Amino acid sequence: LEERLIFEIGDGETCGVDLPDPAADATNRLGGLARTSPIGLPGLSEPETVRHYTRLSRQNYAIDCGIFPLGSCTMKHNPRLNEKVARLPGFADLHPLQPETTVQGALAVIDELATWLLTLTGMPAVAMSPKAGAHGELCGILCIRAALEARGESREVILVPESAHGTNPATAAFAGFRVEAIPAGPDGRISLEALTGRLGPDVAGLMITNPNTCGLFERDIATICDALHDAGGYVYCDGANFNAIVGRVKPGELGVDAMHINLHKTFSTPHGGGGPGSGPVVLSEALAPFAPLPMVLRNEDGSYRLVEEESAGDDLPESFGRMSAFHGQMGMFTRALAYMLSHGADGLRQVSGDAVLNANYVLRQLEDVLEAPFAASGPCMHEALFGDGTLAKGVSTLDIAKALIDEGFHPMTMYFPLVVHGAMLVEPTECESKAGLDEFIAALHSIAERAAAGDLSLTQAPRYAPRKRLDEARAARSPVLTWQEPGQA
Amino acid sequence: LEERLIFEIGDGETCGVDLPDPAADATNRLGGLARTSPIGLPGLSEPETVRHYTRLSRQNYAIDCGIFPLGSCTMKHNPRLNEKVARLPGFADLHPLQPETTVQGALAVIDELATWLLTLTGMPAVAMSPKAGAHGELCGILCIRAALEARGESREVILVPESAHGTNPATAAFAGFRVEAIPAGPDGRISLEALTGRLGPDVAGLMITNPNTCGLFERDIATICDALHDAGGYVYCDGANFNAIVGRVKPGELGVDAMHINLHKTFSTPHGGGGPGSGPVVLSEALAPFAPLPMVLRNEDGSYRLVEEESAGDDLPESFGRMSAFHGQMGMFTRALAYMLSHGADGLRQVSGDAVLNANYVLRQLEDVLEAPFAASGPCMHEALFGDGTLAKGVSTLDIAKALIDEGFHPMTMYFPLVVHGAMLVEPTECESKAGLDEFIAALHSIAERAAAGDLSLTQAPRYAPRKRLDEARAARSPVLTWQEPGQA
Amino acid sequence: MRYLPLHDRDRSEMLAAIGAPSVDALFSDVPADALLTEPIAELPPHASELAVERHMQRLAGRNVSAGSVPFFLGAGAYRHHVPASVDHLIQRGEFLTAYTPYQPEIAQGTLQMLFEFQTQVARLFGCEVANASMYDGSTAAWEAVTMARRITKRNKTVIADGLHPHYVSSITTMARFTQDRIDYAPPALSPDCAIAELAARIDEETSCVLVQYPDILGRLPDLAALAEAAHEKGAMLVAVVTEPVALGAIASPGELGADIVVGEGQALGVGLQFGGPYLGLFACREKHLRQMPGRVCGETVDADGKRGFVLTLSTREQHIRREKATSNICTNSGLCALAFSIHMTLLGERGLRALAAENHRLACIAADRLAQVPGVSLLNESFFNEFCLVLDRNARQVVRELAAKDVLAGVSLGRLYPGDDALSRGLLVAVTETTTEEDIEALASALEEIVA
Amino acid sequence: MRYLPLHDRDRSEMLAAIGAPSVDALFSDVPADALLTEPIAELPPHASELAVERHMQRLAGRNVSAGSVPFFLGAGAYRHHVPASVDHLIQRGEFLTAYTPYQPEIAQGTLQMLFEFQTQVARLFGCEVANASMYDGSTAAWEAVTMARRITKRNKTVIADGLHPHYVSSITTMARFTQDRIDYAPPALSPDCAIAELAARIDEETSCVLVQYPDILGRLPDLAALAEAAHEKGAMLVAVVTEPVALGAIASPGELGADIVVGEGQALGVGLQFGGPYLGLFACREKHLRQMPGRVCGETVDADGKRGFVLTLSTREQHIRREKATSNICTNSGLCALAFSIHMTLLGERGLRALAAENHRLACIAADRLAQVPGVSLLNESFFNEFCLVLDRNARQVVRELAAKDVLAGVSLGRLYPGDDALSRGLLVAVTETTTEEDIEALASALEEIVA
Repeated sequence: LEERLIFEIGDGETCGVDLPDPAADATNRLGGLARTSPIGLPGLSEPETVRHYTRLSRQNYAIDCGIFPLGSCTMKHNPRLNEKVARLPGFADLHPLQPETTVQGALAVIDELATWLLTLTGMPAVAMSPKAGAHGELCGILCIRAALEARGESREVILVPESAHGTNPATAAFAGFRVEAIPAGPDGRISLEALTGRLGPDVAGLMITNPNTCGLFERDIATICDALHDAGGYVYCDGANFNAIVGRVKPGELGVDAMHINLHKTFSTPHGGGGPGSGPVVLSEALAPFAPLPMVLRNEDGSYRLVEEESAGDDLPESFGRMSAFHGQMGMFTRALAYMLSHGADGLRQVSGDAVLNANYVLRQLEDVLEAPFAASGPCMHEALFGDGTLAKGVSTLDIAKALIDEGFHPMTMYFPLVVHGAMLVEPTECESKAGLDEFIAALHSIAERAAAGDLSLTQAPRYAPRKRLDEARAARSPVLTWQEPGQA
Repeated sequence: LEERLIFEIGDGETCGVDLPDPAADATNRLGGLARTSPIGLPGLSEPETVRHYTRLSRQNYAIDCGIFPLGSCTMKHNPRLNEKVARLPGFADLHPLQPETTVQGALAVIDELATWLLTLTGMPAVAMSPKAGAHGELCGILCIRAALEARGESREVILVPESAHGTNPATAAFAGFRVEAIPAGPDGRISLEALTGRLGPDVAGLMITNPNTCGLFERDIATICDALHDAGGYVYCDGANFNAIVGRVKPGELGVDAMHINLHKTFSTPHGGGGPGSGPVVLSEALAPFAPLPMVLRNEDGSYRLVEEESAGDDLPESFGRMSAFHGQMGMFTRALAYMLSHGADGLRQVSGDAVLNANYVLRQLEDVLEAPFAASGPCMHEALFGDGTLAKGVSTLDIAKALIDEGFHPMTMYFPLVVHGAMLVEPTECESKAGLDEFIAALHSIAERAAAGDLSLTQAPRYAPRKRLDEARAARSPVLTWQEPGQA
Repeated sequence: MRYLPLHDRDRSEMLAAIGAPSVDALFSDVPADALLTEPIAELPPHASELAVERHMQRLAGRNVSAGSVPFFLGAGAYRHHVPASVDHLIQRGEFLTAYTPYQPEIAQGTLQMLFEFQTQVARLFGCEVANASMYDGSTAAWEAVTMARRITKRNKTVIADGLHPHYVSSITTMARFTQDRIDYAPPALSPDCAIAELAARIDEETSCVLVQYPDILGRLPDLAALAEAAHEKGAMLVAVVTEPVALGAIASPGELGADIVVGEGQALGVGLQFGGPYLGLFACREKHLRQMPGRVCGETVDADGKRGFVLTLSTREQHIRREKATSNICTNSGLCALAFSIHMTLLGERGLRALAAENHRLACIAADRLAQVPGVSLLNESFFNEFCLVLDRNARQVVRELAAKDVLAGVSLGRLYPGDDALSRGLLVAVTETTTEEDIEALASALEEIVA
Repeated sequence: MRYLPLHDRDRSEMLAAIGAPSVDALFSDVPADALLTEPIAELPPHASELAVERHMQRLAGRNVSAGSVPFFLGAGAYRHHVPASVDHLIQRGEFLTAYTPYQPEIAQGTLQMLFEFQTQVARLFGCEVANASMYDGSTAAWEAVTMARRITKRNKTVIADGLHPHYVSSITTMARFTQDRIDYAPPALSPDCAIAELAARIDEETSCVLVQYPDILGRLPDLAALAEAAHEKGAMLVAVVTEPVALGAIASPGELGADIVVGEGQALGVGLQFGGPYLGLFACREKHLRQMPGRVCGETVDADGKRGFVLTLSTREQHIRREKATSNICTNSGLCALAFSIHMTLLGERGLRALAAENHRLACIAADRLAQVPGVSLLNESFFNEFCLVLDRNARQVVRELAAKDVLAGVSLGRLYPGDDALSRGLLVAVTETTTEEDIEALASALEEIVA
């Protein structure tokens, strides 16, 4: 059954709320700006609304429906306890500008969460306000810029490995840096030689992902950090893959200067079909003074204060400033804190252990039918990376992904990282049972066998999804981004 | 994708809660009854649990997915506001035996809801504790028995029209009465002649449904009530169809002595796949003294008291006693009260008007292709009744119903009432939009045309449901009601 | 009105299609003098969500919720921690807003859940089969009495003194109209369940003996002995379980010989809710299957041979058998059954045992601590998570005084057995995993102040 | 641990399949001296749901929630009534626990919703196209500045004095690193938006002028005049809307000539949440589509020719274009967009207008009542649902004193503009449909006591 658009169901008269209709003769104080033209918004009654969104939701796949092995996305179970605590009126119904005395519990949440993050990463400071991973990257990069400015240096180059997330170069460029790529070695790790060869007085820093996007731990990370520091640069670590090492390695002890943490990945705040995220950034001693506002600090009497523009001069004089309104993603903080408290130190360590175990299990169960370019590089971390080398002509990584849909599974990440041709990056996370993994592996194994044998029916997948394969090129060629009344399109 | 049973997924070791494992050496005071054998209960981790039930739910059709036109069931929109208020800790986290002073708000809810029910029905008293419609019927019938006993009479016969819900005769029999059927006239209404002819000193009462199960209002209801009363009997009205007349007719003014109200029908508490229900019973002056315990009364100072066994002697000396533990379906009371407050007097009147309008629209749009046995009897109430007269040989009412499933709709009630061959009873309720009804009508119209034309492919429906047609005879022949470990079945 | 999608324009078009002049004209069969032409004036007009929510919050605010104070009530309704995922899942529209699964092809979610639920209940109770739930424990108990009557064709019911008095009342009320005979007397303040005396009341006319386990005073009666005594006389043993968590720690009634086991399932998944809706559990031996009341779900196959589930054995039920049905029950407690089943699935064998052990551990701590209060003694020799204290004052008054001090201390026997002086000093105290040691200390201190 | 399904038995089997001796061995690439061999001792061990919930409830209890007292805060975050169905629907697992719709065939629910959302936002703002949301209003405002820079190839930004100071700070921070030039000064306590003076600051180097509507003092600037002035110099007009409900009552920025309209969508569906997550809205003219940052959803067809939706124009985005992307934004605010869209669907045209009218009506009542308090005067000549009072004392201190009396009176300008003495007597008061006349009276009385 097709679900029409709200514009095709509703009209301007229908309404799913009960509000008094405005008095016709009401005067206003709108300064002559009272609206005179219609907006064009359809309304639906409440029953129609509930049905529309219920039916829409049923066209989605989600982690609640099954495995969601998108590499570098860390789709794990979202506990409903966290949804419940985030909705306590004492958190959800709180205005960001209430007097400090009326929000001490909220500030305590921020401080407690900060303490967990600092302890897990072994870093001395954390900026809590960045709103997502990429915003956190920006925060870290701006800290580096501010630190360089404070040193009176104008280094303009940020080094980024080829295998980096696309956000890394975008962030560096957005912050006004020039981006240069560093190649990976044949084992899938950053080439230490290429890196050290490029260091110099124009290099502001390195953006590195560890574990990297090939699913491997950068063994030389400490050496790399030392080299950067020796050359006067800083090391930004993309924390998207922190789930692989949480509770087992403290990045601060390896020498990184800044790392964002995706609360919506490692700490399970729900992705919600694309956000919101939350990206606190832990900072080294070198970068801590430049952290953005606001910041929560603990007073001597145990109460908390919020450092904003007013008091920054005393508490954080070198702060590079504010990155967004208010204090960050509070709704995500409560969820992440509940997640951490639930797992505890032992549970978080089990998280990374099980995540890595699951990924290695996937890697080894499939390397007989799929190209596993770095299988010889040792154990993978929490992601198993495959290439399209075994696929017969006419069958692509895309076909494998779409065929998985017909087997009832969400596909893995496709065509990333770029360093592997036709890459398939599988991240099962710690939330899958062995039985569930075995089902997924069996399905993918069978598809890979068909792909190797040149079964072109795979190119017709998916057949059993709410839609067959969608024409993405057409959407981009002549973009239709809003609905128009028929005849007006 | 098939969903396995929890017994096939989980095991005795897995656990989706975190509790300390019992100390091995813990002493107990269990009087030698400590459990020594396993129970055989599988556990699932929380992610597996969420997935299992999410996937199961997706195999269900529900009012949130579309129209659910089950005649005599009144499947209407369940507002989420009502779910929210029922979950306020002040209602949901309240023990039934807390001291009266600590539950005044809960008693106020019961009293307010009672006031709404009394005002809507025009009756002087209401028993709130019955737990569902059939329990309410039992309550009403026991009131009649108690009233007869108080009069020193032992009338043993309850008259029940042929078209009555099966619960009516079952209830009367369960309460120790003998049941006699009264036939319907050709217009689908009770035969006044047959009824009055049967009245006599052995008749305790009549159980009548009004509007009746043919979807018609019993025009002679006042006459019928008078006749019963004149003959020394009582009239029990099955209130399952109250949705047709709420806000437009007060049954008390027609002379009925008792009527249950399905809060889960007329007042929209959710059905939950088969319950819980709630069936308060309004009572006439004649039956009020015999109402069951407990009862909420208002004190002179505005506070509320609960009349239970202790104080019944003062407040309700002729009560026939308690029907169940505690005070009734509080969780349903809060929802129903929120529903009533939301609609108000005007909204409830609109409810019955729109429900009846929708049903008549369905009736008239389909009478050209389906037998409508009482179409000439005037407007129907909130249900449109069809028979299988136009269906070609080899196609049955069941096939029509299953074919509707393939069109994306829930079928109507089948084979009820018994007075119409191959009956199809359609109750659209007031919650359907005209556009939605038009879609449903078009689908049913087309199926009916195919059925009339002898399209035997209808007997293969459903084809697009989670299951094809299920073998109900096999289930009853050799019942398998519990899962057994393979090899032990 | 936000819930009603029809517009006046729709109504006009539909009336035209019907050939009726107005909506009011559709009510022409209603006697004119009874037809209301205006909204009922005594009732308020429609209200916004905001206004309704405010009103209900105000009423809720006039109650003292169990979670807001030290809390020790039980007596047939227990406060346990329900995992958040339970409430989330039962609110999925496909579960919440579905009807009884009359069209099984599009109700496999509800049906498979019921099949799993029946299996969980049967195993928990140590029985072979279970139904798909009933209204609550008390009505299930009465259904068990009628089932035993149908099977044994006898009509005397012996009720142990430890059965919850509301259950006794409910059964007695029904029996008054059906001419069942009830043999019952309330308990004495004794730690002894007096099984031998109870057994002596069973005779050749007895259809069943009803016994609660653990009983209303928290005592643990010897079911095995009672089963033997009942069976000897051809009577059935009906066990009533009001705290299913107990069965994680003690042997099941079925193992001990009960023929029918009924219970209140509220403790798992459902919550207190001021007494309802609750969840009636009903299990029995397979040979009595066709005499079992209520809905049941059974396994079958579809036209492709795939496993599927349907409501079955409906020939016992009212909608087929009318006045010959095994019960007049129509609605079950489906959503509560779902909550129970999900909670049970999260617990599993290991979790239920751990939960029971934790309840018992805390109850032992509480019993010891409270028995140290001067003027307070512990009645029970054995108990699971609820026990009876004997005070040297009227317990009902003590409960009221403690409520005024924001401690909900338990259920006084005076509340349950009004007018029974012998029991007036008894106080039932229930302890679960939600009870903290601070709560226990708060009760002990408050009791010390008041009783002293 | 309740969230982790692997057993030790599973682990052993899997390690055997992998050929690794232990889980720890899988971490052999980590430098040995950095590898932790035990759980971190400074952090507590795992905790039950009950324990975690208790802890979080305790923290929540240390806050004064807006709904529990008379409440008048706005200044970029507004408390409106969110229908219960909104929160129900966004919690459906298929929405809540889905990722960015990278596989559109199994994400049509999210994608169709985004397409509907984009249309709603574009229409509300009076623009042709909108994106699928951004982090919040302040970051969207910065993205608008960079978009205008890309389009005009100029780098001077003129900011009206009425832009929310947090937005100004955010933009200034970013501009410091990107060498954009910002022309801004804070407002005076004047009812006049001084459009002419603002227009005079626009020159041939100006890429855009940024103006908030209604502005931080609740004033309603004349956008049409400003648009004309900007366009005359080849600059773009960027309007910032922090209270979208206002657009039910006043003309949209797009109608009045704005080229880019950004906003904070929190007021509809999302709730206060102590400041986040919120919802950045972004709309513009179709001709600038390919310079618009952020994700967008577009219509297309599937292999059968059926309408469907996909994320599109990704060649602008970081994951394709890397350092040449229009923005580094990756995550959007999808779930908040869903909440906004559902709330907007429930309201529709009629509901949004009624909601706006009710807000304005109550705000007028409040303004008149509060202006009667001795020592209090109303700054605004025009306003929507928020206005600025001028007190004869430091407003920040007054707010603190009122908080001690359990009245959350509004946002003092001293909080927003610390150190600016001229503004220190200003108090922003916001009124919505959730404000009762009793609340207004409570604030007036409390003010009378304190200011007098």
